[in-house]
Amino acid sequence: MDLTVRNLAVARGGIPVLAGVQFTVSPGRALVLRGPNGSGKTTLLRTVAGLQPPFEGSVTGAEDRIAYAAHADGIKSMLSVTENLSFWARVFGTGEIAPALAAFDLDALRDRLAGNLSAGQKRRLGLARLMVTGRPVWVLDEPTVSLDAASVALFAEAVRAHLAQGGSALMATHIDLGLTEAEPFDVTPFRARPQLSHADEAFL
Amino acid sequence: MDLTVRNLAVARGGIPVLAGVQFTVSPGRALVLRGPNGSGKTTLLRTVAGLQPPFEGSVTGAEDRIAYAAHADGIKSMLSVTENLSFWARVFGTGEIAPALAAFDLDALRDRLAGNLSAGQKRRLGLARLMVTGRPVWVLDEPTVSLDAASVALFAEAVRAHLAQGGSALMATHIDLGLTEAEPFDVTPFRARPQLSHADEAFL
Amino acid sequence: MSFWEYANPVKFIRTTDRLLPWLSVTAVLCLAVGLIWGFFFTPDDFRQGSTVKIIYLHVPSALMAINAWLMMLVASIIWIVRRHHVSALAARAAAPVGAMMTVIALATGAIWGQPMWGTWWVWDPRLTSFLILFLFYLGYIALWSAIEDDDTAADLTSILCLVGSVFALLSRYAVLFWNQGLHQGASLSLDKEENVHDVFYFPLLVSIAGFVLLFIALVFLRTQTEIRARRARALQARERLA
Amino acid sequence: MIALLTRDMRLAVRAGGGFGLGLAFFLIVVVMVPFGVGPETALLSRIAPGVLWIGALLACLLSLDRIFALDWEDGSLDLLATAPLPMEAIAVVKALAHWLTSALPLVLAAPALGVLLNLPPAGYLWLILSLAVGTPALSVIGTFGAALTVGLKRGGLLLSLLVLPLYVPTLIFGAEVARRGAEGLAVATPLAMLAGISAGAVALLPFASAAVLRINLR
Amino acid sequence: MIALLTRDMRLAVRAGGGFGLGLAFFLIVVVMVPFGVGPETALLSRIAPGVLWIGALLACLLSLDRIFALDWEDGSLDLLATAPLPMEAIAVVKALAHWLTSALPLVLAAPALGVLLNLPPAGYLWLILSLAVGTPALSVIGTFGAALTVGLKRGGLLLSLLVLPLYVPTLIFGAEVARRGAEGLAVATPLAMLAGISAGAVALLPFASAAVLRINLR
Amino acid sequence: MMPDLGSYAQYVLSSYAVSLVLIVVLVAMSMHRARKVKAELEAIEARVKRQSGERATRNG
Ligand code: HEM
Ligand SMILES: Nc1ncnc2c1ncn2[C@@H]1O[C@H](COP(=O)(O)OP(=O)(O)OP(=O)(O)O)[C@@H](O)[C@H]1O
Ligand SMILES: Nc1ncnc2c1ncn2[C@@H]1O[C@H](COP(=O)(O)OP(=O)(O)OP(=O)(O)O)[C@@H](O)[C@H]1O
Ligand SMILES: [Mg+2]
Ligand SMILES: [Mg+2]
Repeated sequence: MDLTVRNLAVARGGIPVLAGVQFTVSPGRALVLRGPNGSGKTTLLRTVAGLQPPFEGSVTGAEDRIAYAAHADGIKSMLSVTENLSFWARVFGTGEIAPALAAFDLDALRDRLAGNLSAGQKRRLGLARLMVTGRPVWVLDEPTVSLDAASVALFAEAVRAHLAQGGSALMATHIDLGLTEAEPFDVTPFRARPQLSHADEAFL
Repeated sequence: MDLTVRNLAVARGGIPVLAGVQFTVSPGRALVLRGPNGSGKTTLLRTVAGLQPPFEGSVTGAEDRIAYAAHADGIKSMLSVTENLSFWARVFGTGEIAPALAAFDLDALRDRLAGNLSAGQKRRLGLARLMVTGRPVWVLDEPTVSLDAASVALFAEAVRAHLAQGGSALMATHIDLGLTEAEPFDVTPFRARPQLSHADEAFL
Repeated sequence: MSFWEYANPVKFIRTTDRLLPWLSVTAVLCLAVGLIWGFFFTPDDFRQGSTVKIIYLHVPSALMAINAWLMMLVASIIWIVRRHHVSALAARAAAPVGAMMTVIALATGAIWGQPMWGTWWVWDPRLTSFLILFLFYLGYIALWSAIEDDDTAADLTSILCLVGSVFALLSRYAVLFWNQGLHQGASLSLDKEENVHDVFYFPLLVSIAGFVLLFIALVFLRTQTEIRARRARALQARERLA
Repeated sequence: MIALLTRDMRLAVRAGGGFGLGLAFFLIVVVMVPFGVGPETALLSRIAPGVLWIGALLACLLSLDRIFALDWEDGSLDLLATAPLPMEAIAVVKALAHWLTSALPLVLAAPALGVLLNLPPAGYLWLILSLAVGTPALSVIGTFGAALTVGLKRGGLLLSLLVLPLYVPTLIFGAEVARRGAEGLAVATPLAMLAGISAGAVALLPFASAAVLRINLR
Repeated sequence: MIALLTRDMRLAVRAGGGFGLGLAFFLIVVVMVPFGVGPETALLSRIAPGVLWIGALLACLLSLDRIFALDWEDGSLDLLATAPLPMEAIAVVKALAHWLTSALPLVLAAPALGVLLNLPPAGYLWLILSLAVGTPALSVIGTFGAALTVGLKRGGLLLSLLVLPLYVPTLIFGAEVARRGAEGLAVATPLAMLAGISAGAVALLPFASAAVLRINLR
Repeated sequence: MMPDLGSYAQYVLSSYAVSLVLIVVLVAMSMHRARKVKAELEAIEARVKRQSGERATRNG
């Protein structure tokens, strides 16, 4: 099933930042959003993930199929790495955390409290969470922040494996991920024309 | 005055992560720490900034000369961009925030509440803070996280100007900053051999 | 033409702009007549002496304190069901007015209590319920002012208003159970045998009318202000975007 | 749902916010009362049921802000919202976790503190019973308040302001049961009312909490 | 230093944690007491000074955790530590900001709440005076506690635990002044003690807070 | 003119004073804010109109 975004406008603080966005992400494909700071990538991803309502247009094929990872990765510093992961595995009803630990080279850190990880290790844990959700569509906001080159490669490998299994991915990033198969999608042309929210327009 | 680190060992959670680190950063020079995730860069920078005591060795030329910027950049989301900046300007006893705003292209965002900035805009504000401190040594932990290419260039420009004025900089990063004049410094060879803290050794 | 047209902010401002002068003049007139009549030209009560004159402030403000909350409740429901911005803003505008009415009722009651019951305050059910009502007003206003986004604030406060009304009702019964008090029953109801004497009754009615009109005028004015503030924000936002 | 419950309980214990602290706060409030009002035994034993109820209520209140705020700050709440759990379930589990970690220990400890305040012997049973029946209401009402203020930076004090008026009926009937129990009077009516309020709140408020959470997350 | 003070006051007002909320909490605690202990005027007026003091103390307590926690979470505290401000100055300014935003409004509002509890007329002056003299101690002690628990995730409850025992002497003498004042007895001795505690705490505790902060930051 | 309020004068007068002061304060605050916001809005509206006019001439 495709993730399809049709004529989507997204707003932050009631003001549209992107409009007329159209794309489709089919199983096995990845789309990389690009655009300068403040262009609205985070807002777009949150809308696609269903965390905020679209300003206009529609998102189909997202319902209950999305695993979302943002700047804040929901890691509890007082739980160990395995406890963090298996919590999400249980919430999403999938059992296995071992492959995720292996894929992000976290085995050595299994029993470390998440609060004692370095920035990059924490991020790896956040990404490992994606694998235990069992969801087909990964929606990622700057996934490789703080990662060193080796970890970026691990991440690219994980995305590739996910795509090979028929999953798909939609991510925003400023740096090169080394994912050759991903199509870039520049959001800059979709900057919304100055427009107010419908609520505000009632007051004009 | 040089920032000199002699035979420094730094510890996190009581366990040394780096040992025998030696370097000097002279006015007008920049040093870029490199090393894989978890190698101890953040710990080293915190020690140099005086936020934690060295495990061994010494840091000289740091006292009251350092402006530190970390992952968390101390931005109050309920204050506007100018309010945030001028607070730090007043704390450090320097008056002018206009050059800092200009250098990081924040003029258009002056009156926006910091909580309403995008990730990259927030980071730019965090970096602009460095310029209002008036401190000669910048100690930066992954300064360009979330920044787009244009902002990375602004940052490089700011560092260059700082160096040209006789300042110096010490930073940790995983990505290329486009700062040709910076010397790289790989911390990997300095991984500490397994060792207990002195306090623990008293119990052996 | 339906009633809901007034849910259009522009229409609302235009209509209320026309009504406001009349409303405020009659409000002031009624208040002046009611209070002056009550203060200067009514006899003393044989039991309460001259303190009975407090009734012209106390009862109307107490009535309005409750009615303001009811109005906010209705406005909140309208917002939840039909999402008319004016009703949300009207609820917001009414809250401080209602809170002020509550304070007046409490203050005049407390002052009245001193000569009548020999104390400023007793934990009588009526008084206590009013204090609780005041707390609800405070919470409602605090929540409004704590949230930045207008629509989110409207949504949250209307749910708070709904839940709060249920709990306010519960508190009323709880308080009645907890303590049967000293306070006067509702003697204004027309069917009751024991009614306030006519000399007190008519100025009281005029004064009540004055308070009602004052409340409406204030709510109109404040709603207008909220609408304008919102419109100013919208224009500024559009300007920034341009 | 069980996963969420276990995680919350585990976090409460690890982060040092669990069983112990609410209890300790309760203890301290109760201990402060004699310092404040003076040490006469008769006076203390008269106000004992009320003080114990108020203390329990405040201890509950103080732990409310951690119900959602921590999950909000680190982004877990966003992630939970995209997880295959209905928002209502989240609200219920959170309230339950709060009750188990914060309220239940208070119920169990109340008799011990009753001794400190010279609670009359007849009062113990009714005190425990009224707390046991009343605290679930405190937890769900508190969860509603926490959901309302999630996302507001340090909504702690605002939270108290919103929640305390909602606590009034529970407190009145609860303290009334405890007081009448201590004085040996009939307690059936207030106990029935208390149970009714508790049942109603537990049945209905999670929906309100879920609605409010959805609004706050968007 | 003035910059820090203005910023903290501004944040307190903006983040909705300012003057109003502590006050509202105080009001609510005072209102809850009669619901707990019953409505008899004589009883209430006897416990009034104590209740008012405990209420003010709790309202102070509840706003303590914002003294350092917010600055810690967003990294400002690290940055302040590297700024050209002695840690002692930071501790003093933080305590002062807390007193201005949280404690002072309580002092001013206390008489109004005294009315609700039928505080005897003779008591008002002494109540205000004792609060005015005592609350600075509460603020600096609280700042010390906040410095101790900074960096502990949601140290709120732990903070209360640490601070409350330290508040006991202030509470005892403060409530004693208010109680004796209300009963028309001599208040000189406890008032002098209270003033002594306050002066001592204000003079010495900032150094302790600064030391503790330095340890917590490393 | 002044009615004889007897021994209760202070209570009656003070309750009238308190209420009237509260009402006047509320009304004054409402009107003040209404004026301020109205003036602000008018300034903004004028500016917006001017700007859109300018834009029209520039483009046209
Ligand atoms: C702070 C204290 C008080 C509060 C909050 C309060 C509240 C109220 C309320 C809400 C009403 C309207 C009742 C209704 O019409 O349904 C009312 C009416 C009235 N109150 Fe008070 N009251 C207070 C103190 C007093 C005192 C001390 C007196 C005098 C002894 C008093 C005398 C009356 C009278 C005569 C009425 C009119 C009753 C009627 O005819 O409906 N109140 N009060
Ligand atoms: N209340 C507001 N009013 C006006 N504009 C706002 C408001 N809140 C956010 N914005 C703007 O909305 C835009 C969208 O931000 P968003 O976080 O989606 O950008 P982004 O593409 O993710 O940027 P980055 O690469 O820096 O993360 C930003 O330009 C931001 O400044
Ligand atoms: N309590 C602890 N016990 C053992 N090791 C710890 C403890 N706390 C942290 N560490 C380890 O100390 C190391 C130093 O972490 P630090 O944050 O300095 O790394 P870094 O170089 O900044 O990494 P990154 O590039 O990911 O930010 C990490 O490997 C971390 O796992
Ligand atoms: Mg972003
Ligand atoms: Mg690091």
